[in-house]
Amino acid sequence: MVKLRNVTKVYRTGAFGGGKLKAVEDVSLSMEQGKVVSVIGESGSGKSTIGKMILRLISITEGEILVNDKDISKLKGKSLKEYYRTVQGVFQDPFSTYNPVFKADRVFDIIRAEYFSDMKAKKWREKVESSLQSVGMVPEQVLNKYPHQLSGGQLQRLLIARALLMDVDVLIADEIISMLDASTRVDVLNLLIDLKDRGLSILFITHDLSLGYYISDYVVILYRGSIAEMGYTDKVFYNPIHPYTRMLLTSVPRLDQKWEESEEELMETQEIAADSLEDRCKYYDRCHFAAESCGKPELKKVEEGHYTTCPRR
Amino acid sequence: MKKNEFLYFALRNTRMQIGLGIVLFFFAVMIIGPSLTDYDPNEYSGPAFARPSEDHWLGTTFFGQDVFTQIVYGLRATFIVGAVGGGLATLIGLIVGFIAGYKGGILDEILNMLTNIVTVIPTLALLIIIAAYLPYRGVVSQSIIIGCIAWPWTARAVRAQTFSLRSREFVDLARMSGMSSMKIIVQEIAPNMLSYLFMALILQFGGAILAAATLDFIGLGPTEGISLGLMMQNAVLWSAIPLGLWWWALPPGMIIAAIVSALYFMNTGLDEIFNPKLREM
Amino acid sequence: MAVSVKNLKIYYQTLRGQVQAVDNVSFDIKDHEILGMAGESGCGKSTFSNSLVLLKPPMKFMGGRVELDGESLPLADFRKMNEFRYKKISLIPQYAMNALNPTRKIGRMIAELLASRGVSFSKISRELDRRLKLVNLNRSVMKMYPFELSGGMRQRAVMVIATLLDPSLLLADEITSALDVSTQKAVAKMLVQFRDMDLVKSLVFVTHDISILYQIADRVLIMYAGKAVEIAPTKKITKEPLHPYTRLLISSLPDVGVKYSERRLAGIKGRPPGLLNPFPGCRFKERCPVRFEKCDKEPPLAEVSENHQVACWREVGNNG
Amino acid sequence: MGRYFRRKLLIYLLTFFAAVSINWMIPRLMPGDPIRALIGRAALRAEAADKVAEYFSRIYGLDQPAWRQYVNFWTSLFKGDLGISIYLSPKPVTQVIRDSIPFDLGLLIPAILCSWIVGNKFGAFAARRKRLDGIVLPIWYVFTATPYMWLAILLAYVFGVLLGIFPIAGAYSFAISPSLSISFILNYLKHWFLPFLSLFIVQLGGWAIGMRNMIIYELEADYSRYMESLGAPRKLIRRYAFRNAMLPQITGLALQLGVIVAGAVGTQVVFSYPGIGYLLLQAVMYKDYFLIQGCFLFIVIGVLIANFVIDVIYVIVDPRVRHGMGGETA
Amino acid sequence: TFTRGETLYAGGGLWGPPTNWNPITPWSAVTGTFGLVYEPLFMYDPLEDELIPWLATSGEWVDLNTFVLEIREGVKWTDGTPLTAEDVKFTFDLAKTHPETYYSSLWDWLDRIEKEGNTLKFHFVEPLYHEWHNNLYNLPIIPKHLWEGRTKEAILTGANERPVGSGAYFAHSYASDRMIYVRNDDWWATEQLDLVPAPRRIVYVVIFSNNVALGMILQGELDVSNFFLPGVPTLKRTYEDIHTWFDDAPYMLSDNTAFLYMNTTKKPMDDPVFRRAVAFAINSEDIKTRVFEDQVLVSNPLGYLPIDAWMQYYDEDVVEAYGFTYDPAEAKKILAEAGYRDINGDGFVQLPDGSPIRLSIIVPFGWTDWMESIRIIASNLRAVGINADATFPDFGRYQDELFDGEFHMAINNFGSNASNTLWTFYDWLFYELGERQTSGNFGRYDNPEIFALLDQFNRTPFDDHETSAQIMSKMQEIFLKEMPAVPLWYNGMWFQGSTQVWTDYPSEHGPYHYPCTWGGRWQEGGLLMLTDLKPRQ
Ligand SMILES: Nc1ncnc2c1ncn2[C@@H]1O[C@H](COP(=O)(O)OP(=O)(O)OP(=O)(O)O)[C@@H](O)[C@H]1O
Ligand SMILES: Nc1ncnc2c1ncn2[C@@H]1O[C@H](COP(=O)(O)OP(=O)(O)OP(=O)(O)O)[C@@H](O)[C@H]1O
Ligand SMILES: [Mg+2]
Ligand SMILES: [Mg+2]
Repeated sequence: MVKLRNVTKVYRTGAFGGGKLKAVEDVSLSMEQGKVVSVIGESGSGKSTIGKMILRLISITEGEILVNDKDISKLKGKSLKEYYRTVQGVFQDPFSTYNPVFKADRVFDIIRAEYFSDMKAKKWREKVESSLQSVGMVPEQVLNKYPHQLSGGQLQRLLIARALLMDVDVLIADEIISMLDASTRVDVLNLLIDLKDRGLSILFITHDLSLGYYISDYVVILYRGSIAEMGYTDKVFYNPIHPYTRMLLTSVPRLDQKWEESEEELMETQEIAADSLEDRCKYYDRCHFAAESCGKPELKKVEEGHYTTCPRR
Repeated sequence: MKKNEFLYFALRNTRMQIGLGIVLFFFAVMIIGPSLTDYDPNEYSGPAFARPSEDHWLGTTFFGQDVFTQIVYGLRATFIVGAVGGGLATLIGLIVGFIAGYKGGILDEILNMLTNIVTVIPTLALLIIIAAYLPYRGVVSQSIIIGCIAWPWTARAVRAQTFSLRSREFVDLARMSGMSSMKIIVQEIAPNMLSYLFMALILQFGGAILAAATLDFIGLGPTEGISLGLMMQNAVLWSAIPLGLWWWALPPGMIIAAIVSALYFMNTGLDEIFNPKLREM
Repeated sequence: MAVSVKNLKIYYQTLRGQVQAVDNVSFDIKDHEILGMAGESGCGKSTFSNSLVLLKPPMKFMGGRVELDGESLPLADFRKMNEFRYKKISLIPQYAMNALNPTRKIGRMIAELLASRGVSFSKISRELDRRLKLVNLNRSVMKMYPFELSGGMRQRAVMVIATLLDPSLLLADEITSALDVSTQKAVAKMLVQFRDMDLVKSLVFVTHDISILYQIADRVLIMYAGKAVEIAPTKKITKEPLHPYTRLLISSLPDVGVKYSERRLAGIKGRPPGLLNPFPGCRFKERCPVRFEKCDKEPPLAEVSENHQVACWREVGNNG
Repeated sequence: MGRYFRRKLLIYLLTFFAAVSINWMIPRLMPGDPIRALIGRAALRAEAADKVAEYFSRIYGLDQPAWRQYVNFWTSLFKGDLGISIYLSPKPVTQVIRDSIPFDLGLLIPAILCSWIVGNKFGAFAARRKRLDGIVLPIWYVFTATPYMWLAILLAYVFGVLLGIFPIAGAYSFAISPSLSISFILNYLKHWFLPFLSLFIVQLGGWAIGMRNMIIYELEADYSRYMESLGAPRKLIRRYAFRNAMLPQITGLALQLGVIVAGAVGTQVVFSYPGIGYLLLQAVMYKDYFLIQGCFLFIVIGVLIANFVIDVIYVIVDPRVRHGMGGETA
Repeated sequence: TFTRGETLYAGGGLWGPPTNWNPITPWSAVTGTFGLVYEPLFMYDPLEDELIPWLATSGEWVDLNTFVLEIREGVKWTDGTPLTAEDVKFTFDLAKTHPETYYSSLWDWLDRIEKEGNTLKFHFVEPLYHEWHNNLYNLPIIPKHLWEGRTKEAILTGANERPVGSGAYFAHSYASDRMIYVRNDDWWATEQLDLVPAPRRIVYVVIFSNNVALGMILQGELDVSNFFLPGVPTLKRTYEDIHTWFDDAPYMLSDNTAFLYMNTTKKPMDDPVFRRAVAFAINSEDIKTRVFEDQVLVSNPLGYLPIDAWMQYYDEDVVEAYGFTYDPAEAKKILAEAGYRDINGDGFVQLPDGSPIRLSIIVPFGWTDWMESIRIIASNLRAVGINADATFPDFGRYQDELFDGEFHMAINNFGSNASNTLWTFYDWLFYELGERQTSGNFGRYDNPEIFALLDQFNRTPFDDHETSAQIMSKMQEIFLKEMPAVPLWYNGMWFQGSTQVWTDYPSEHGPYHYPCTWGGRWQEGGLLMLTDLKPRQ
């Protein structure tokens, strides 16, 4: 469905636009129908950037993204609009995804104005209601309200309902639950699972490993814009290879195990400018096992459906 | 509910009340004024420099025109200049600012360039040129010129605001909904800056009035009709102050000052209305 | 006893009425203790922590008492409170990422802040170095502007600043929520270290993430809709929660190793009530799976076992 | 860095070129004939006037086709020659500007700077002090909202004619010649004061309002709140807020200083004060192409420099901009 | 500091920074360049209609084609060189070598100049007497020894900073807002004519607005003002220090006539009957009182200034027969008889063919007295059924409309100044038609007869009063019958003196000198006024 081939994104930074920041570097991955792919990484690792590139919200510096075998960077005008029929996204902050001056259901109205302008009002209403019901909401409770009158979970579900109004095949879910309460986030997660069962492909972006594990079929661990490890969820979680993955796993706060009891210690160092690591493993400066021999690693297959860049076994 | 809240705060705010009150008062004078006077603004309706009296509420000019009548009609020019000039300046500023801020890149640079160029275009010369192509200079053409000249600072401000708004997620959402840039600007970004736009409009309104007064004063006012600025200019040219015709020399300036400061006053009240953080109970 | 809060009531004055954000909350914090405070968004956690340092409109002090080391805090008196602020009570705010003046270098800001509080920067300079090291920051951050640091670094810088004068009570408000797991862990552990080194006497750690509390807190206070509903030592509350809300909350937490296909988590139906004129009685009653008639009256926060207080009629009833 | 400056430089050059060209064109679109306007001032006999007009058109190159005049304009501009003023014939434009601009600068720079400094201080002071904000500040709004010339005339009449405290015309007494003596300087200052005061009063309010609004905004920012939570005294918080609120005001100041070469027409008319502003107005009235071009050249340069200075100042003063992210949309 | 009692402050003739002292470019030259620094052959006194021998001691026609000029001896340029006939000849010859000089058309009818010692003989091809006599007091004589080496550019466009003249004052110094002249104590006229200008120093100030001028007069900081200042009559009642020529209305001498030009190439102004109707419709009396507070006089029907040089030709009979007065009823009658009737009932008359009339009257915007005046005129015209509006284009556009003949009606006075011959007046009023009318006859009145008469007048010997009068009577008749332009009122020789420091200003009670300090006109009395002044005790 969605294929990323050696995708790189470079941002220009600084007042003079002279600085360059490689937010995503040489990322290749693919998503299949009816599967959830989790992209996991710390803040700034380029997760959102990948999502936004797929959604054509920012340009791709290098490489290409294929959706249904079409290069999306070539889409323009009409074809771009058609593209959005099949690919949609939901973002982290439900409150800022809604225009605060309008009622929340305006997000539906826009869809109607843009895609279904010839549909009869009544038919449209039915469509909206059925879509709302499919995300488990009672239309009367949520329609005609301002965003601040709804909970974050409700808002996120509205956004998903909005995506469902179109014939979406691919949903980019960028940290859609990190701003939600523990109790509400479960509802949204479960909704995603239902959607997946209906055949949607979902790119689930998160920094929370337990959530990633809970929902996904496939995980991608991102570190400083590059893939550190990826593979089928069980394989990665039960057989983590990359030191970074392992460190992440031990950092997860658990209700059954204290941190002290877990093995690997976190190593914190000054963040070094990415450039100085130009031909090194990006994790070099934080890695317990860093050795002079650590050069620029490549993604290698560990076992069937499990890849990592760390040669350490 | 949100709107009501806005109105509620607007009407509850003392600054707003005072400012709006003053502006509305003069607006009312402009509307009903003509029915209160029997004279034409430029007609010699009485003896020359008569003090205020029953016949002439604000006395007469050097030539015997009724000052009150001139003010009533002059107010019209003032409001037109404010509305047309200020409105136009805000509008152009918005368009340029929105496009520059939303599109960014090279378009931004070009518009920025345009903004700079306009800053240095001589208003005076432009007025004279326009005067040459229009049969005569009226209040409206004057307002249009003011509008075409005064927009840069609004554009700059709007650009900065748009810049910060365009990276908000609802804009991304709109783009994912297939909306065109134009629609996004008008329907998504602009409504979020309403308070800001309203302030810009108020300031431009006042600014246009003052600009017109200055132009009138240095002899580039409308060549037809009457305006408060022209009244001031006439009063000065005919030495109203040394001759002691205070009833002719003072009111036009005072009225302009009153209207414009009322607008400024509203502006300072506005931030309390729009910025919930400042609402103190 | 380091801190005791009694019947604290903090409301927000709004146009439409008073928002009862912290309503009649009482609890103690012992010396050398980390008290975790958890609850859903909007239940009044920040209101509580902010009210102890900066109580200004629209926040309104409606009653109650807060004692710190035996001294009663003049919460409503902005001026008098200044003696306590920073020196005795200090806050790491929820908005820590934006809490530093963007146009001042951090070191300079600290120097100016300290000077204004009558503390000499040079005297404290060595201590500062030590603490920076403690939170794994290089001294060079003192010469940087806040935005030059990553979110996590900023948060740690604020941690250092907030604790520089060794306050008796440190309030840490949601400082880990926006961080990824590795940073979260680092930050949380540092706080513990602060307490262990006696840099702060007591600590209130506010979050909505109980799993972190499990890692670091000694006791946990669960808030719901402006009320304290349950307080107990961490182990107890995570293993044997009594209040139905606590129970549901804990059960809705996913865990590594739990997959939807194995165990489908369930959330809590409904939303917390609005705090503007909330309905009488137990505030959880609408969402509560075990509600009964008695819930129409407000349940007191009662000690059901040693060190374990719950505000639920079912539990209270069980005992008494 | 290099890329940024190259791009900026290109943009500035383009702006310069376009603005100067437009300003070259504008006076030529005006009705009327500059030479006729010039010799019209002497009641010449008819044939004489025709003859002279023809000669002067030739001298000024106005008999040539427009494109040639345009080319001539740029070529002489590169030689630093702005031509000869028509209205003030035969004074070279550069000299006209050099002779009058000191008066403008002497008046405007202090007026703008003082009003800016005092206005900002005052605005910052008034923000959050209900009394000041509600009562004293509005007085300054009223001044700012007053048509400038009208106010200036009242000032001139009251202090000059009625009270006779200050002179009402000229840059220094008509009874003395300039010298570097104390008495001359005092005399100069005495003449300078009313024009200065009028400009000062009128501009002050604008700065104050801007500052007030900005400060209120800054005082509500998270960092202010946190400082307050740490018990920092108001003074310090205010100082921080002031500094941050200052940035937009700096932009305003730079832009104001950028157009300073346009002079202060109003002041000059009301106080018969020498300077470029009134000359420029006259130049426009008399269609003195060369003087207009010359003045606008400087105004354009001024504005461009101001913009450049803003760009640079922001980078220096506001660390956020220095390291800020360049945004992007696809 | 300048001693107040020795310094005269004057204003009204300087509107921008001084930049030019070249008498060959009188339009740019600072006022006083001609008059104070450079001097003419004769002075002219419009009040007495008298040429006063100045650099020339006499000038007369020895035959119909030869004019002889005696140049005064003992005159020195301020650099010490004597002023001789050679300098005078040089001044004339200059226009021959450089045909671009403003007085070069002289050489179209002047043949040569012969110099014999201090005598200059002018031989003419065809003498234009009136024009010649006008030139006698309008040409500044320049020093040959300083000018002959100059390039054409320098002569015709130079600034001539540091002018060396023969006059009563040196151009001492200047700044952007003032011009300072200092008395030449070596002036020839002191010795020869016993004339001493009282002020040791003249500070001519640049003032941009009436307000400032008035304020300075009231404060006693401006001694001589040639501004039009509204309110003078009122102020005269309260401030006794303000001096004017007449103690009462009209206060001011008349200096030029304001005409209402009508564009005779446009309907209905191409119809003399219509134009006459306009003349009857206008209430100049009203303008005089309302706009000028009686500081001016209403013009006679010919537009002749009340000066002897002109009034000697005023033909009472012609005026009696064909003249006009303010008479709206008559105007209506004339219109009606000529077929201008209100056919469509809009209250205004239409052309005989029924097409509507809509006229505009223009004056430059900002010329406030004229603006008020045409408002009155427009309402006068409307009162008799002519639909007319007052409009105020910018000066540039006003000029273009006038030059290109696009206007309907306009007020103008550019060439009606007092002079020693009516020829200047008519030359302006009936200037030959060309592509653009830049110098007069803006209404493009085309009448070969009147052009011929004017030429004939110019060729009539200056003292042949009888022939001249006949020609003038004919012109007057045509003018009144055809009414190509309507004379309205006389603009004043605006003059206010402040008696706080100086006294003995010219006035109706004497001394009789034309109190003019405008550029190029000091020789009409301004200079002599300076010799009358006395410091106030
Ligand atoms: N518009 C932009 N211009 C310049 N740099 C950017 C821009 N957007 C993001 N970045 C930078 O790119 C890097 C990756 O950002 P991205 O938002 O993809 O991270 P993320 O993994 O989503 O992090 P988070 O968990 O904080 O959302 C970061 O260093 C960020 O600062
Ligand atoms: N300035 C205010 N005016 C009115 N009501 C407020 C204000 N600030 C907060 N509230 C309300 O007070 C209640 C408690 O808010 P508080 O910020 O203390 O919650 P919280 O537990 O910290 O939530 P979160 O997890 O989102 O930080 C909420 O219902 C909120 O809507
Ligand atoms: Mg992200
Ligand atoms: Mg909070």
